[in-house]
Amino acid sequence: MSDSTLAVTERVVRTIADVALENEFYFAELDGVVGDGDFGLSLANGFRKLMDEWDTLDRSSPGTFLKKVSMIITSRVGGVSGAIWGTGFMRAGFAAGDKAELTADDVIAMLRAAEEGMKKRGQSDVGDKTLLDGFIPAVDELERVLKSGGSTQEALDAAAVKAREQTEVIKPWIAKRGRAAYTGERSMDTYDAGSIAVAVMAETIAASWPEISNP
Amino acid sequence: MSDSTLAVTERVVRTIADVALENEFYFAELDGVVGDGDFGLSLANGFRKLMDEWDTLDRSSPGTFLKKVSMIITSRVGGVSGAIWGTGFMRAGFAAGDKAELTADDVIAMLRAAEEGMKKRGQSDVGDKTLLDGFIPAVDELERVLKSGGSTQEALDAAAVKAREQTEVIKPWIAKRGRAAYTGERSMDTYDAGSIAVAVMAETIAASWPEISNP
Amino acid sequence: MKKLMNDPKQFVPEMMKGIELANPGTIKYVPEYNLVMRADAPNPNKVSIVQGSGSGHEPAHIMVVGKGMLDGACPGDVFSAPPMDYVVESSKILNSPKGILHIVNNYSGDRMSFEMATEMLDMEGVTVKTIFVDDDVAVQNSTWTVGRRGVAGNFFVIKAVGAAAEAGASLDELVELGKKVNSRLRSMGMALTGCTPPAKGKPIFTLEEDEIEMGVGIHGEPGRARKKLASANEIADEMLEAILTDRKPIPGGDDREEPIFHEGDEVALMINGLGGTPISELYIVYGHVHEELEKRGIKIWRSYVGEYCTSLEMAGMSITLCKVDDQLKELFTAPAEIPIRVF
Amino acid sequence: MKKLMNDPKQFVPEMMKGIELANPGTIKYVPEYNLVMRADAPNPNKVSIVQGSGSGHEPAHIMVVGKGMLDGACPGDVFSAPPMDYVVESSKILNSPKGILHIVNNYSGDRMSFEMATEMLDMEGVTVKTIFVDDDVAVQNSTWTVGRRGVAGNFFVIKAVGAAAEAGASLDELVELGKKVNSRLRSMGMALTGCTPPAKGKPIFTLEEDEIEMGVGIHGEPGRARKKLASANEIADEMLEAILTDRKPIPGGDDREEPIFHEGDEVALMINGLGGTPISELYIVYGHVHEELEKRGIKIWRSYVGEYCTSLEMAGMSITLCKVDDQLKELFTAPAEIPIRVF
Ligand SMILES: Nc1ncnc2c1ncn2[C@@H]1O[C@H](COP(=O)(O)OP(=O)(O)O)[C@@H](O)[C@H]1O
Ligand SMILES: Nc1ncnc2c1ncn2[C@@H]1O[C@H](COP(=O)(O)OP(=O)(O)O)[C@@H](O)[C@H]1O
Ligand SMILES: [Mg+2]
Ligand SMILES: [Mg+2]
Ligand SMILES: [Mg+2]
Ligand SMILES: [Mg+2]
Repeated sequence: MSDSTLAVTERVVRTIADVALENEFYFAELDGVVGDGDFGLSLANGFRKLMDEWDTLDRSSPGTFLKKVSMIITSRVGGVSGAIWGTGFMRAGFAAGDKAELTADDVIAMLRAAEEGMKKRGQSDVGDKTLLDGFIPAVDELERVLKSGGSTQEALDAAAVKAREQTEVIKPWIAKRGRAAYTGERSMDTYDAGSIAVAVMAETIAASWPEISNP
Repeated sequence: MSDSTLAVTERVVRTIADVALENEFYFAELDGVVGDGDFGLSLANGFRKLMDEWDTLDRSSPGTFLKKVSMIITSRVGGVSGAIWGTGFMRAGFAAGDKAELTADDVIAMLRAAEEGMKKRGQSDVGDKTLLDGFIPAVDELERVLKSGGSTQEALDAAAVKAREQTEVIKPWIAKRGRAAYTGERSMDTYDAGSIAVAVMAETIAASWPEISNP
Repeated sequence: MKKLMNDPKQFVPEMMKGIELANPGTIKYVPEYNLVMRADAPNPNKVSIVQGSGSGHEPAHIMVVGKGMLDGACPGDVFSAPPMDYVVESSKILNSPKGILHIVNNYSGDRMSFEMATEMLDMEGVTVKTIFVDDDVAVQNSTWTVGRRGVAGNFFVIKAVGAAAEAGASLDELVELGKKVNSRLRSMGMALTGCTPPAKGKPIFTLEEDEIEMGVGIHGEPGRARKKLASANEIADEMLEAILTDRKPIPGGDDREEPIFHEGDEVALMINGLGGTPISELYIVYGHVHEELEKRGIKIWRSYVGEYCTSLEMAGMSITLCKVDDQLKELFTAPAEIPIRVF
Repeated sequence: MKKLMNDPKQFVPEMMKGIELANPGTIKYVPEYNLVMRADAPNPNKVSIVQGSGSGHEPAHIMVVGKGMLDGACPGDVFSAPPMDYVVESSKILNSPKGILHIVNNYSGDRMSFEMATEMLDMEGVTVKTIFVDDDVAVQNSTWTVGRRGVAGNFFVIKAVGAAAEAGASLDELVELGKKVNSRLRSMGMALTGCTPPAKGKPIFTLEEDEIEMGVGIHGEPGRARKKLASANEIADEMLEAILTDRKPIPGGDDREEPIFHEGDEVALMINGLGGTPISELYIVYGHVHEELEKRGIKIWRSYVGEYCTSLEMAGMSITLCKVDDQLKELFTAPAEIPIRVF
């Protein structure tokens, strides 16, 4: 990471937000097949609010910045998505503490903290056919590549591929969490909206990493 | 009246009851055209109860007897019919006082008392397209024939003809009382169930007068 | 017809039995006369207050029996006036040396049963007087009903005379008081849907998806007009206007009284649910009516939002205004204990 | 969709405004956070009690705010959990030196909002503890929900902790008390019809004319089974059986607790209307359940018949039993003053 960590963090969050806003109706449609169709809209609402307040955010450290992001996303966005995504950002922010610069190990620790937070918040784990089934294997992959000496770009690419693969792996499953779970067997053979979102975000971050890290 | 007044009174009431019971469904059907169809059933229920208790009625005088008839008819028969018919019998009973024998003048006075009671109870009068449009003109006719020296049979025959005529006279009218009135103009050109009942009863009493007065 | 019930014929008796069981020691049910009464009535030092009318309007009136309200209610079957002998026998059971007060909603059937019962009771030496409630401004013209109808406003009459009776008022004082409350009451209702009497099994009327019945009676009788569904505010505005500009016909003449609500008046404001409308919607209406009245300089002294006089599961509501003074304020807030309660 | 409303988006705010207007001096509405609060809160000598959950369940919970009950309720939109910052800001407004108690119905969305809010509040030095209510026995299996749902029984939790807080109990004592009440509560519901959230405009589910949803959730979520309409007694029997034989899963294991109601126990019995069912039908159910319990030697200490936790205009009802002891009896009958009242 050659630019300042804060700037990179900002650009990662910005990329995630762009994906959420550009795919508002696509994600909603996916959630509508067996869920209640609110996912894309809820997510976009949260990130739209983030964009509105973007310039005023406290940027004293990457951790503080992420905590503010969390608070905006969760505010005014009821239900699962606000809580799950907000928790992810908040736990990552906590894990970063007030460090100004973050190492690869720090980033892995932040992602693991986000993972733990979302599991606890959602009372869910891998196997429940949620975004965790995309997120956790992707983080595993990221860690594996980095630990085995790969570059950040290589690690991100591997994580994105994994996230996308997972959307197909879990497609035949029965959803066990969220509104989709209410439909029981009807949720079989449908994509999970949350993990599709994770895949698109991972792919977009990987693809834009050159500009994100070195604008 | 050659038999005792009490016996004649009993047989008149009995004749009315027979008409109500025999015509239960016919009267109900008439009321069903624009009313709510309960008239025949309500009336029959009241007189059925009367028949059940017939043997136990207090017969110390014609007046007392009529008051007991009233109480039975009104008991357990809710709504207009119980009240209107019960009031008729009660007022007639009151007017008879505790006299053992009743003159023609007494009978006219009893019928007029019944008429006044029903008008007051129903907050109604001739012209409202109710049984009063049959009952009152029929009593007028009875009084006219008796006062002008006619026999009881002649008077009853004239009253019955009048009651029947009136059912046709009021047929084109708009009902102003009872449930039929709720239908407004739809009540035009339909028979009023209550005045048909009055006509059938008047006709039956006139036709059976020989047996009623002299069994 | 979808109802929580067993035998339609047992609808009213089973409900009454339920009320008795839910209120041990305070409420007694006398099945012979459809009578729900205070277990401690009659009280020889208090006028006994009895109300009839049809069933299907719950909590009116069997669930407003209790200390400070009715001594007994003896309704008929659903939407049917009580047979006269229910009224006679109930009144005899509740007879008090201070007399019996009947409160009657001005419907022909109810009137007739109570009037006949009064004559019977008079003959038997029971002292009875009657208050008629006719608060419904919807049907101004007495062609289709004999006088106006009595609807949810009867709650205020019962509350006032109930409290006064508890404080020892005489029968004549209660009649005066009841007339006073009734003269200060105006109501109007509207329906979004019909309702289905259990024994009938079919709705008594149906409305299209975009229709309402404005001025509906509490048995689903027609009101002023069948109209297009409008916003809650528009609907409430029309009803409020009818109430505020109402000029009650003077009995026996062609003349009408002047409107009774004026700037500076204080009122009790009731938004009454007809049975199928959730309380959330009632508060939406309440908020608007409150603000409209305040705009006109009429002060809301106290609110009553909920179900007071219903038509089975009919969706809809009625608005009642009662002009209060110090006497009524005191009576309306006096303690009372009835089956319908939260805690 | 036939509703008394104006703009669907203003459904909840207009209702809240109505509640404020109807309760001047006692209830305050804070539009920014959908907060309905006691006008005199926070009280520094008392723990403040806050409840969230979605709207559409009225009178739960915005209409049970008041002395002896909640200090505030900050619901989300109809059937949506409150956004976290409503909970955070409402809790800050109501913050008391004695702490804040959150009462949460165990629905995922509600849980998540309140848990996140607690973390935020912790960071800001506000002391918060939480009671989760999960009284619904219908859905035993936690596959479709994370644990059981919290439904009408929450009224008893609020009543108990509300009364204890008024008497000065500490935050920890209230948490203990709340857990105790929740452990003695069992509920089950059923629907005769669906209901229509204002913003959605279409029923969330529909039932055939001869169908019921047995074990329905308070947002119309599926219950145990879609069944044929049966008599009130049969329906009540099935629900009562489920409640009486219920063995609550022990968290984190495959084991289950023993049934909690036994011969000789005393219970509070609630028959709760879901919004569109008239109170007459609720008393028919009440009467039967009362008799069935007495047959089993379970004594009804007190009855609660009416609407406590609804699903908009859904027709149907739920049964709640709460096993009482001397402590709970005293708390349940302690005085309380809330918007939902008769007089
Ligand atoms: N309990 C949970 N834990 C983690 N992720 C969840 C959970 N419930 C739902 N999700 C994810 O969120 C997505 C749906 O979000 P959203 O539509 O906002 O929630 P809801 O299912 O309550 O409508 C799902 O596709 C799934 O990936
Ligand atoms: N107010 C009234 N006064 C006198 N007679 C009436 C009155 N209302 C109805 N009737 C008579 O009663 C008959 C209907 O009786 P019934 O069906 O029992 O009453 P309702 O009209 O209330 O259903 C009518 O045909 C009419 O003749
Ligand atoms: Mg969704
Ligand atoms: Mg009829
Ligand atoms: Mg009636
Ligand atoms: Mg909810």
